[in-house]
Amino acid sequence: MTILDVRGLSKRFGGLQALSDVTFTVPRGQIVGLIGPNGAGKTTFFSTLVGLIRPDSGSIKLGDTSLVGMKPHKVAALGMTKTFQNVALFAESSVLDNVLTAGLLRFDVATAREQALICLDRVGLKSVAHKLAGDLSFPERARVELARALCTGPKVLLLDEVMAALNPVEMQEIMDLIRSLRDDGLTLLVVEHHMRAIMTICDRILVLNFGKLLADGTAQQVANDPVVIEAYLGRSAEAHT
Amino acid sequence: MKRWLALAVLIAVAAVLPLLLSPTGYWIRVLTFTLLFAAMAQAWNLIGGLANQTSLGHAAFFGIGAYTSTILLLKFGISPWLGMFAAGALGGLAALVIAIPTLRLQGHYFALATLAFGEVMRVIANVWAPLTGGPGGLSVPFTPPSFAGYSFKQLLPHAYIALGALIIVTGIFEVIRRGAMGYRLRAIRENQAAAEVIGIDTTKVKLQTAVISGVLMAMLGTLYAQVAVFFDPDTVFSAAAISIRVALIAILGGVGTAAGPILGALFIIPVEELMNDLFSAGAAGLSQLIFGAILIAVILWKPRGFITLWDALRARFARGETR
Amino acid sequence: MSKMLPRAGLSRRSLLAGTASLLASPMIGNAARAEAKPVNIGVIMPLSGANAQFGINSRNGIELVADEINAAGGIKALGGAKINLIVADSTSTPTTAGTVAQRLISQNEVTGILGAFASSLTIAISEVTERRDIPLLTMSFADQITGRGFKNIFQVVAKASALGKAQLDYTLAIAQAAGTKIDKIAIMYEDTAYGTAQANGLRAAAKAANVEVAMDDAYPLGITDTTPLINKLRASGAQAVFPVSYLNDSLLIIRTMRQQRITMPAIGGAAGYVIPDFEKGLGEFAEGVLSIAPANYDLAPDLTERFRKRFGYFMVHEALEHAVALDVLVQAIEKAKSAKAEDVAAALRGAKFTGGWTRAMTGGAVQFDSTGLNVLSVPVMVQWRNKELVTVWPKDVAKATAEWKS
Amino acid sequence: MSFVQAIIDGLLVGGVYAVISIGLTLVYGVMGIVNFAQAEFLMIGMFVSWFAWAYLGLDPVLAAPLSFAVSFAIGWVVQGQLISRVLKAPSVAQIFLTVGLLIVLENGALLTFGSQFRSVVTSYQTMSLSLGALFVSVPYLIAFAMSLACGVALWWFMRTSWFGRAMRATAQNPMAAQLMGIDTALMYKMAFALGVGLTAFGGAVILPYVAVFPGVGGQFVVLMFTVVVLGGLGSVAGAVVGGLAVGVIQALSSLVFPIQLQNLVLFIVFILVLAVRPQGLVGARR
Amino acid sequence: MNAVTPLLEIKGLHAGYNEVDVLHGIDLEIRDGEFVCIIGANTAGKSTILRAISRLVPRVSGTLRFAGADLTGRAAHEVPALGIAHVPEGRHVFPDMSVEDNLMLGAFTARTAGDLPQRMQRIFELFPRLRERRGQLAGTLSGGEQQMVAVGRALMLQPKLLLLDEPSHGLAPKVVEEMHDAFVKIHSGGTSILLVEQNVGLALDVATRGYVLETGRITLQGSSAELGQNPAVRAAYLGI
Repeated sequence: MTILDVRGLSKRFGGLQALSDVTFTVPRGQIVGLIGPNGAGKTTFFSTLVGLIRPDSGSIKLGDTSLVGMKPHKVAALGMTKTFQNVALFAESSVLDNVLTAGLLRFDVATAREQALICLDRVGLKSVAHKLAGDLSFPERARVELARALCTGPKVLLLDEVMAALNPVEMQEIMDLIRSLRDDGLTLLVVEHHMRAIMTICDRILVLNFGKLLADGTAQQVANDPVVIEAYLGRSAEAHT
Repeated sequence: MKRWLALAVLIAVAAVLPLLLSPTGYWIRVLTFTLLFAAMAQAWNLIGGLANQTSLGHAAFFGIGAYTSTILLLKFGISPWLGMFAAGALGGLAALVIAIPTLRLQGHYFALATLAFGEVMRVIANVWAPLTGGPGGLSVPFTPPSFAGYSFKQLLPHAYIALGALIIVTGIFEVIRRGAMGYRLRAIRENQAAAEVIGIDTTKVKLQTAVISGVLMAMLGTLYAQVAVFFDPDTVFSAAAISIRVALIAILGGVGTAAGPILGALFIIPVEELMNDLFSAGAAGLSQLIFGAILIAVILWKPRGFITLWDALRARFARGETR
Repeated sequence: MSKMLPRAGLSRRSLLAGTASLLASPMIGNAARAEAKPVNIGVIMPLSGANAQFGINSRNGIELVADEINAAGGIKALGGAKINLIVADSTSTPTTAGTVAQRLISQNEVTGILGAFASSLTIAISEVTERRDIPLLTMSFADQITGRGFKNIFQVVAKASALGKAQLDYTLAIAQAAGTKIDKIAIMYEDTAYGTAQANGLRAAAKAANVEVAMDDAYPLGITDTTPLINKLRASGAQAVFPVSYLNDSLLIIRTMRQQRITMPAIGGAAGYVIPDFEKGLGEFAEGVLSIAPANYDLAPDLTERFRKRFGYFMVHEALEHAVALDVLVQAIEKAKSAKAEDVAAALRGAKFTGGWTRAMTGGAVQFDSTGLNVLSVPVMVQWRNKELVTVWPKDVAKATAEWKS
Repeated sequence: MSFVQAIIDGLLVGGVYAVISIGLTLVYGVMGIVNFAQAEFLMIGMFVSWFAWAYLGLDPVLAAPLSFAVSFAIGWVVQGQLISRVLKAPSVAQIFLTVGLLIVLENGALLTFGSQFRSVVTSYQTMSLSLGALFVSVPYLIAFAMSLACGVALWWFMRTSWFGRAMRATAQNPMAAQLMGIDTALMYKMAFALGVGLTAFGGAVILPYVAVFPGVGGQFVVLMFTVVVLGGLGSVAGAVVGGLAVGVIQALSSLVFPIQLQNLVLFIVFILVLAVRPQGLVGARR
Repeated sequence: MNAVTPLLEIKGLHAGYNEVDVLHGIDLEIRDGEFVCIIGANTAGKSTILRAISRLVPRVSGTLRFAGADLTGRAAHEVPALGIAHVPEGRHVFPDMSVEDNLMLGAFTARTAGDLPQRMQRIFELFPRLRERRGQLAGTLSGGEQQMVAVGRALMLQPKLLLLDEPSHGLAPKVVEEMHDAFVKIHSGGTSILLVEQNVGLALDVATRGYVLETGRITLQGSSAELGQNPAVRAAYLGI
């Protein structure tokens, strides 16, 4: 059953074609990886999906609802939200308050607090709930960001480089978490530079280059696609696969 | 918690103090204005502190409040107690009108756009003479003293009304700060895009805050008009004497905290008075010069306001306790 | 600067005294002292901000008279009591002016207050003095000042509307005397209480005299470019222009008129047109400019030359009128034989004062009606002649004949 | 005809608005501080020029470099001693430090120079050029030309000199500028001093038609902010566009509306422009 | 090799931003002509070492000497004149200036040198893309091109020591490779390089020697080959 349906999505910034006629669908419960060189439009793409950027043309449907022109908070209420590449926490608030605020989308303050603790537990950060978000280490902050997104109760979750800067052990933990979220019925889109991680967890991979969808297939298919190798993976991909 | 205790002590002192001062005298007037300015700074603190939108145009709402109730009193004999609510309604409306084009502005742009809005209101009041009396200003009529008519021979009732206003505005501030709205405002303040994607309607929240702030500011304008008795466009729509001063009070005290505006007002208003008293007869400009110098010194000393002094004291105290 | 310290000292002492009396109840107030207990008189003026210059001029005039009276043995009815001026800065905010008045009344037990040049400040002070029964003497000329039924306010000059009316009527008369009939004029005024009130007087007088007002424009205070005004003036076809403005605008208006080669006479509305800086700024172009004035120094040179001697410039009208106000207040104290504010106020009401500085006013005396207005004061028309202001109208007080060039 | 006259008048005044506002935008552009005391340097520039005229017999236009120099020196000290201490403080603290400075400078001038208005008498104060039915005021034209020259000089300096390049680098990325070996603290001092110096220069050139007194800055402060925000905070080109736009809007509005509403029209245009283009007409990044 | 005086000598370096130390006593040295890398997890403090050398860290203590000169007493803007160029993490080009102006500013401390056009030609030879875009505003370039500007700008100084902070961060793998090829070229031209890199495989590929940094302390050092063979390094950073 398709949960996200994107057709002909285009966006231009001045002279730069950030997105060009991007079309694909995502069935419920998949982990979809999104890769592409820097500047390929991945972050723009996520921002467009959640309503932070308005596309020039194209349609986005979450279930049966069209999202184009909708403000991000409406999109969030409908069940789609994203994390930020550079980690956009409320640095001067506590970890708990960060997550609690997201819970206010569905609950009152007291219930949101309970929910927030559940979400923090899920990402393994319950112990630091009362620390200031700004005082956490980078990997911890990425997880708070994840917990915060979870607390909005999403159906579709867009993760923008949550594994950046993690060591292999931490990365494995996040990969396990992403899988368990998928097992709970969530649909996830993941932007990541770590090929190994992407190849391991994703059911399917999309490759973006200069705003265009270059390839769409399983890890194996994408990794062996000569167009992809030429444009993006280069030598290191050969070395690692 | 301790901060609340301190606040309670402060309120108790403020409740008793007016009784100790001569009811027709100077210090009770200073106290009344101190309390009023504290309340005004607290109303500003909603938008300036919680939403982090440094408004430099709050005189617009304030002046609307002063004019609305006074015009209703002069033309229709409506008691300022009722006029105050009309004032609040118009102030809220004005806040809505100005918020729509300005709220998406950031930082300095917002500050300067609101500054311009305050000036617009001043010009309108100046020009619309049939309604506002124009540059000649308005005098609140000297009606026989009555509580219902909001007319008193002495300043004592005004002092208590100002105190009550301060407590109410501070209460509203705290309720908002601690509630869901407070969480949302903090989120917006710290990262607007992140706030949006987790489902906060940032425009609506900011609009609501701006309107509440405008309503309160306008109602305080009514109280001010009743104490000052005479005002003209330059007084109530003044950028320097109202807009900037109110922001200054909140900022010097500690922006975004309930105690900040109160600390700020307790400092600024009496110091201004003292400077005027001590130096204004001496040489023209000296008292203002010293006031400005004190302002600079305080900002260099405590750029985040007096509240940080309190925090530092409390931290030291807490450390002492644990030892 | 040399005077600054003692005065500041006095004030500080008075603050302490005020605080002490605050703590120790009013008992001290009437404690027996030497007979010559000084009489405190409040002087509230804008000493900083936009009107500072006029506030300081006014203070100078008041100090001159106070020093003269003290030097001549003080207030005789009170055993030679000295006048003690309590000077305070009203700033340019009416609310502050009110607070300052409250302070002087509560802490310094003033007998009366003089102030505060700008009408809005004076009105704010009067709201306080009225409730506390303290006489307030002023030269502010807004119509509201004596139009509110207050009992404790005394306006020593004619109202703004009368000033505006005289500005027009005198001009018509002067022109007529020179053989010119004026039937089309232009009015431009700053949009302040002073400007609008005087423009109202001008407008009403024009209507009464059946003169067409071809241009009638207010402009914002602090305007830095008057070109649009003058463009409009040029197009209006008026025979004379009546600008009501402070100095900067006055200079701009006259200069821009000359640049555009407009030669029609400009008849100023006091304020910016009757101070030394007007002539300093314009030089030869000031020569012959007419202006209305509530009073002029050449009506009593024997008195006003003392001001010039002490302060180095001619006695501007606000200084002169405030000097008269103090003189009248002191005369009232002498008459009441009391320094109690209520007694003095009673002595002022409806009374006529002659001699002393009142000679410098038109009418040669000061008489207050029931509203507190000096009914004897009539505005004068003055003209710049060789760096001096010369009274040229009305004829009975004129020192020279008006020159009219149209 | 009156339309053309209004455009001419508007441009002449607007050129001066531009030069006094460039300083404000420069200070903001380089260190992100809105200097509320900027207009006080206009006042200082006017006073310096007035004294040069009164005691040295210098024409204000010739005294303008002197005004620039004196303000530059004051600005250097103010930046080094006061502003530099709040560069990392919250922006509200920066704003109110400059508000404090405004109060001190205005009242300091009142104490030192007294309250009276001072005006210069120049040989050209009532001169004008006439082109058919059009008038071009000579004092305004001189002020405009001086402003133009000053603006071009600044532009040339910022574009071509190492110092200008270093200053632009500091504005765009102070950390990276340090890595290039640029002394950013020096650049801040330079920018602030230059900024207030320019404003003082503008003050000197308008002295032939605007009288000086301690509060004269107050007549320009809101206008300067309007110019700068309209053009885009931090953008020098924006200040030029904004200055000319403000001059022309003022002049044109008085053709249609009562002159009393001049500022009302200006502020409404200002708020509307911001509503449509929040970054100003010539938006700088930031 | 003359090993008596290293080009850069760091001993017992402590550094931090607020009250907490990020570095807890670092010993590190680079001899003239070396290509050294520092590897470690993201928060280990790698950038802080570079920032300490460039005097961008407010609080440092310990020995910090470059070519015989003491760095600790100097201000940040005095460092480049000694011959140290620093390419900061995140590139930090001057966005509103042309590529050419960006490059020129790299030679700010050498502005009186007469050979700036020649220096720029050499940069264009290294990164021909920059020649094509010389008039374009740096802020409008792609991430990879901005990185070229940042590196080219640093090279305009003709530094003795080049500090590179995470030059591969946020770049597509293909661009990263191009970049690393350029570093090898720069090194072979005689410039000493200190590279901080998260991409451990690539770092050990190009550098001759390396340090492993963990939570503010050096835990391992050795030649790139040694480190690449070290089981702990392989497990922790190479994911093998």
